[in-house]
Amino acid sequence: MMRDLHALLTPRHALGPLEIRRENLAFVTLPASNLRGFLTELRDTQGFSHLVLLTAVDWLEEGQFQLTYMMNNRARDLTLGVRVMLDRTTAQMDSIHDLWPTAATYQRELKEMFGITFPGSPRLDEEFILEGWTDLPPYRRDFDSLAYSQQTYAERPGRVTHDPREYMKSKLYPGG
Amino acid sequence: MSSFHWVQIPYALLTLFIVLNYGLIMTAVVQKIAARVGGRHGIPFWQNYIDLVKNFAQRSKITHGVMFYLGPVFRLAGGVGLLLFVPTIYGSTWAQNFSFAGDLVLALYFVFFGTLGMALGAGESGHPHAAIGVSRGLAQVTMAELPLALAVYAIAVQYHTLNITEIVAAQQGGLFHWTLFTNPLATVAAMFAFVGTMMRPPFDVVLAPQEIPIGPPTEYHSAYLALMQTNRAIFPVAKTVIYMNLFFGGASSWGEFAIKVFALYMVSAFIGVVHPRFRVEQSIRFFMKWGVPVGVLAILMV
Amino acid sequence: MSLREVLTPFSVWKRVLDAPVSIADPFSREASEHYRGFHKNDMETCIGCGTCEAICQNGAIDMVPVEGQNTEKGDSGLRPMIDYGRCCWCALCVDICMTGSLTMSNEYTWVDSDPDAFRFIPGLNEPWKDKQAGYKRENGRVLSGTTRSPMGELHANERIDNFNEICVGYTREEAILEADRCVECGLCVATCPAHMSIPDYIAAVRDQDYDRGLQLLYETNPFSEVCGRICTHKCETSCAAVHEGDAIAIRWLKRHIVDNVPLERRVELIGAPKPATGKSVAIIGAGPGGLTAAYDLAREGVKVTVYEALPKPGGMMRYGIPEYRLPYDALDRDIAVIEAMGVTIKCATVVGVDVQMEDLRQSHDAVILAIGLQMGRGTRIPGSEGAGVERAVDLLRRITAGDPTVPVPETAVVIGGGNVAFDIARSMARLQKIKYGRVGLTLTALEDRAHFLADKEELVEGDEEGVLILDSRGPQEVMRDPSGQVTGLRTWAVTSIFDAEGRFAPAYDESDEQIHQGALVIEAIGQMADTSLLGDALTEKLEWNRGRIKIDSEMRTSEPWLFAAGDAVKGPDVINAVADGHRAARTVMEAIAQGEVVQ
Amino acid sequence: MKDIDETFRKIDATVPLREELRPRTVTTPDGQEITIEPLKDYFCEAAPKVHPKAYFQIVENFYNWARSNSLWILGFGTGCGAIEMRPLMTPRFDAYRYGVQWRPTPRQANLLIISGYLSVKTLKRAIRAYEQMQGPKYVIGLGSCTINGGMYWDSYNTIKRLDDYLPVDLYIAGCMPRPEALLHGFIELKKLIRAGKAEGTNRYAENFASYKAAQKSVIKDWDMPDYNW
Amino acid sequence: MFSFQPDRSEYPQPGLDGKLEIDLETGKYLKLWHGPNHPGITGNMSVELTVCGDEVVEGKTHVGYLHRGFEKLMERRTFIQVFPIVCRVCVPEPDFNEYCYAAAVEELAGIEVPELATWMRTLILEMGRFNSYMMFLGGIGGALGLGITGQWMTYVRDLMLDRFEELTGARIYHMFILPGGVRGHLPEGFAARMEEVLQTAETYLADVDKVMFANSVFQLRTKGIGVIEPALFEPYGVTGPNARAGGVAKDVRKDSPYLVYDQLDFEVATGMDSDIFTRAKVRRADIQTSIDLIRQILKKMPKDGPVMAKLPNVLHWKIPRGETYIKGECSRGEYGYYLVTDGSGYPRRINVRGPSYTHAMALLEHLIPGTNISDVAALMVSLHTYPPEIER
Repeated sequence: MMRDLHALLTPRHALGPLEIRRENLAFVTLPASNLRGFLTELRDTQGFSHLVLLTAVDWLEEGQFQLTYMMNNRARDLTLGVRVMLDRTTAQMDSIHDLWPTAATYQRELKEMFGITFPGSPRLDEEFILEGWTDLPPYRRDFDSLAYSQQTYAERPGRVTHDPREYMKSKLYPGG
Repeated sequence: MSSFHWVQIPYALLTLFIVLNYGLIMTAVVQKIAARVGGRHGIPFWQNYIDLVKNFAQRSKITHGVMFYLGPVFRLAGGVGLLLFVPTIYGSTWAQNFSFAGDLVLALYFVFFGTLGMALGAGESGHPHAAIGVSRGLAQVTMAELPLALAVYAIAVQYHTLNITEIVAAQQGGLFHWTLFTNPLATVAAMFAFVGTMMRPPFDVVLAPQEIPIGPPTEYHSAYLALMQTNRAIFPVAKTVIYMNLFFGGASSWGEFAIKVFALYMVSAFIGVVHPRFRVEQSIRFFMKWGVPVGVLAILMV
Repeated sequence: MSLREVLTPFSVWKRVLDAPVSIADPFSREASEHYRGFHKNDMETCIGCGTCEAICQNGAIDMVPVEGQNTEKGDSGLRPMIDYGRCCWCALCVDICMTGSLTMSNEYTWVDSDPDAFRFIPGLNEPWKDKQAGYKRENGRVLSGTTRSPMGELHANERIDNFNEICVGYTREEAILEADRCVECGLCVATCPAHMSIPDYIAAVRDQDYDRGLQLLYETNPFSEVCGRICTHKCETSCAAVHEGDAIAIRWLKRHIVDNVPLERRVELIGAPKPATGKSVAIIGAGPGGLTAAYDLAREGVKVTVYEALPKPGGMMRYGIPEYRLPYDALDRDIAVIEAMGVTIKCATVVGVDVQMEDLRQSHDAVILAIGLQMGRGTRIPGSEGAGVERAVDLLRRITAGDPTVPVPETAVVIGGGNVAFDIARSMARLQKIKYGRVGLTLTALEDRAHFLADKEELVEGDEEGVLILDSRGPQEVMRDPSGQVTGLRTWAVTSIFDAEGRFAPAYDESDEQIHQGALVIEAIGQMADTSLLGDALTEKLEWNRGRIKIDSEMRTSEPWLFAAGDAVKGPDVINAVADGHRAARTVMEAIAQGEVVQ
Repeated sequence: MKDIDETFRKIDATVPLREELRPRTVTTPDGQEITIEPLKDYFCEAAPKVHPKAYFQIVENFYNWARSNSLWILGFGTGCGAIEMRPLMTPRFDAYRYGVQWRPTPRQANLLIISGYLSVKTLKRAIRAYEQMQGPKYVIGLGSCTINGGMYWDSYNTIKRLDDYLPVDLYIAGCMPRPEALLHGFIELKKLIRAGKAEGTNRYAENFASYKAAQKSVIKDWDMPDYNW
Repeated sequence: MFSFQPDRSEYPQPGLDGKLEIDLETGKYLKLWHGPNHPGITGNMSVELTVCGDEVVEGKTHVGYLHRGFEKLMERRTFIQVFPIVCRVCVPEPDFNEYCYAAAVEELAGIEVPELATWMRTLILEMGRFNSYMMFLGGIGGALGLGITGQWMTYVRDLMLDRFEELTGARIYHMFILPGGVRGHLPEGFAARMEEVLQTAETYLADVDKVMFANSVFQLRTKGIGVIEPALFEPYGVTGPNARAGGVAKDVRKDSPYLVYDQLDFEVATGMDSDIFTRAKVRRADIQTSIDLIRQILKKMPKDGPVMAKLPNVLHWKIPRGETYIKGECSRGEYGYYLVTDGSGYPRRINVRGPSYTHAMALLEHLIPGTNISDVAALMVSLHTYPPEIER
């Protein structure tokens, strides 16, 4: 089923190859500019009317953000993960809040946690989860949570640990 | 009866003391009973005393202005005042308080007095929840008192007096002399008002913790709250005493008093435990639809 | 709003009559049988491996020294200290615990106003120490493997008539699977005499980075081919995994690394030695100890000459260990790497005959004595003198050298239960098989089967190969027929080996006497060093300790220019010799640097 | 603890501030122009007063007894621990019988239970709620995350040591602690109160400067509606 | 009678971008915060209301009070270390997180789960659903002042927690569904004790029917209030009972059966009116389904067998690059985990799709304008949202 769909829509939307994860779940990549048309067609003619989630993956090493739009067709029990790769430095994407109003929330979160902007999305710049955040968007891979935590929040002092191997060396054969 | 003697003051204070203790314990007992329905033990019956002491013992308090400070005072004054002008025990030489010829009117005024005072005080606390609570409270209490007013009018016509003692006197001589049986419609109308003003579901949207935590008293704390708690022990009892006197034959002994007040008080608890609350406009509509017509009917019947 | 609707809700008031369902005394309420409450630790079972610390995603566990827990082989002496300001009671630490010592009680109340009080060492004196109930993992560990990847071996039928290597080595898949079981606690490192960085090279196997693995191996041991096959692998006895399953096959993984790096690549990976320092050292004996020292010194830029009496280098590795356990080409590869470092090995050069001790002293900055234990000990039982009774090491050496005069009778008896006894027994069995088509070999040992000194595999494989292994037999007499020909061995059953003071004093049950048929009796009860090469003067000068040259912990003898290493001064096994070699090399380097060696 | 990396990236000060956090000029209702620095201006620095104990020890003891038997908890579930409060308010554990009750407003409560981890955003509200409560007031740290960060020890958004920001009287270990443990905590707290040792309110007032400094070091944006808890 | 409806024409109209321009200076409007410290809010979140009289003209959901950065923390924990932390994403029904995470990991790592373990998982999930609905029934009563249901339901939930405790070893965070299976077998006599709990639950539920669903005041407060038009379901991502109350039988258990749901016999409860009452009613029916399912599972499940698949050593468990999405029907709707791996020992990214994310944000903000202040709490409770899964 998924393959038929893919074959049908590939010419129009320049879809990448279909990656089938299991019978009812597959992923496909397509250029950012084609996303809107593709999603609209999925929604209006193919029954993929449920936007399950919209999230991003930071491929820091490759300098890209992956946006995943998870689309679901309930009647046929099919889920299609639509992937769009964005350049990490510009990190901008078209908003789809007019297709799914609930996408505005996802886009707000992505703005806050990844710094990906969606021009025109409602309340995009309002704080969503964080308050008074002054550092990098925290879900970016180059933001180090532990480091931030250690620098910001005091910890109870007085803990020491020993590596068994090193400790045994110091006890049993200090000279080597 | 109508002449004033100095000895009435210590007598009245004694009544106040008894009523306060009775109120503290009874409200706790009612809470325990309600808790039982839920399968709990509930608070110890002396818990109210401890809470009271605790709140008085809180070291710090803040004020939002003079009216904020006066709010609980008014409220307590309303409760105490109500009690002081209502004859508590029929026929008792000392538990008559300052009952006089027109005390019924004064009592109705006092029922309202505390609410108004509270409204002013809470209004000044500056908390929007308090303000909303006040507006809801005034609207609802006004509406709920309407059937009572009609019922009082009905029995005033019935007994040709506005003196509570006389109304009680008229009901003596057996169960069937009670207004409950002589004028059931007025009683029903009054009971609407009673249930409607006891701040229990379904008419407690004023204090509803879920909807506007917790209405007018939101900002009240420490000693202010203790004052209000004291009032909360006295005022419902005093109010219940009025209903008891007007419709249920009054009480001729403290024992009878205790039983009747408790029974009447339980009515509101009985309904309250098993009902959610009305929105304020729903409760107003409820009184318009049920309470007022019954009241009017009671007057017409008389 | 019908009347019925109005009244229905009131019906629930019936519950006011029910007794409250509250728990009367919630303070002493027990949690369920398997509740994950506060931790317990059996201090004696715990080995302080720190795996709990490694898996804790909360960073709640510290490994700390605890009074009364000593650091020893297989036990770091550390114990987990848990910070209840971090713990989330997921019990992963319990699930992963390698010994099963860490468990949980069903205790759950801990209230304190001091926030620093919430750290404790379970197993010391917590009130719930003796509580039985609580979470224990169900049916064995689920989070790390318990069974070892089996090693491919030749079947007994395939190997009994030849000297081909028995173990075929791990495939990559098997190796990864086996390496995956390692929890990287590092307890083994202390047990390994050479302190090889075992967890690190196992990690290299896991990561399929054999180059890194080989470099790690050569940091501590130039005999990875050898040790990867015949090491006594004491490390595996202190492996954390041994407590609830099979130890990690550390030895096989080591071999797997060298198997996967070709010889040329090894030299390349190790890199060139340091530039020449102009110093020179002589080493007597091309066994593991001597060659290790040679390797180390050569890496430091010292010119090293190794003198070996036998025709080929390797010492006991070549002449003591049968080929089916350690093929000669594997040994040759290890030695080739050492030679590639610039070490000169002079074979068939007997010190004391071809070259004198004094000459070596004169021409080198230092001399290291690494002569090993070449002479077998005798049982001195009646009849053990004369033809028909052989010493195991001598026989093994002759077999290796291809001596055609090695006696191969149809039946033979071996006395001894150590690895050497098995080596000769199984070698002899092969020769018998080749010659007669069947095995006629009896092995008698003082120990019972559970306490054999030999590796367990030896017993298993000996059994498989048809060697008759008799335990708890004390040799009494070598039986000879009137012509003096050996006919067998008479033994008594052993009742105890050591006396109350722990001294060697075997006691026998004389009623249980057996005679084991055999035309040859081989004694394999121990070896000793041949120190005659030292010459009388030096022998006189040196300090001795119960027949061995006395050395200090840094391998110095009482003579400042002479150092000693290997089996001759320590116990007999390759990895100890390697460790000694390292130590001797280090001491020599220090001594040279300080100019201590006075010519 | 093998995990701790000493060479982590220092916080990057070059990330541009959000619009609403930047200093700006606003016009007040009475026409004045004032400059606001949201990162600095919105917290209350008026130190609370240290309130003395009652003059007579016997009175204080009596008060303390009453306080200990009338614990009014602020119904503010700051973290996961809140879910174990419901069983306490209901038949199974029925904390009411021990004199423990819940109040919906901080003004009337005298016991703040920090039920678990505090995100910075909640910390701000918790501090506000605590400051609105009337003394003597008590704080219980419920769960391991109030003690030393718990399982969120490496999170960028949760504090680790509650006692840096609020004076804590008691900690209850667990993740999460069972209702029974919480009840036990109440009993312990009662003992502390009766012994006169639960003086966190005054401790907070006395060390107000250091508490505020710690709070300011983590809460960057203090803007909050006046009446929001 | 009087009309209490205010004249809406005077209310501010939203601009083209959907924003309302509200001038608080006029004194006509009042800002009112529901939460975070507010008994009428479900969990630690808040709704910023702008009211005019008793009517709300605008509502904005504010979350983040419970934000712990799970998705970030998971990225720096190994696959097994993520296991204890996932359940914390949703406090009242933690097991779903464990299941979704475990299933996602198993799928990407290619681990086959033993059959008994899938039955145990289903059992745990149904028990969790039951508990979550208990919280709901208590909550919806409480939000309308009917505290007694909260008392009973929490008690019944406590009984179920006892069963959880003996099965999993913990009350709230069970940490029982490990990747690869589950941690243990059913204790001896579990089914009988469970049956006891279910029977007790049924008596209490019968009382809830009487005191709540049959209560005219409750009906007055909930019927026709907070109606979600079925046309909004898709645009606003409405799933679960919220959609079922509007006549759409969305239920992942039926639509895309997972675990052993295809071997169980059950019907999906639906309603037509899509108001607060129907939503509560649908959930009430779902409780019965859960009770039946628990009984069925205990009857049908295999009696013995392994419950854990063989895992690689979890200390260095690496999973090849890939991504997957695992979903299930939790008590509030479609719950899902989106897991991306990159071949290392750590997940590249985990995204939790909680139904509350859409319900409490976009949907609630859409529904609030025009409701009475007093109904906001009930409306919110009726959507059955748990804030931790919004912000994670």
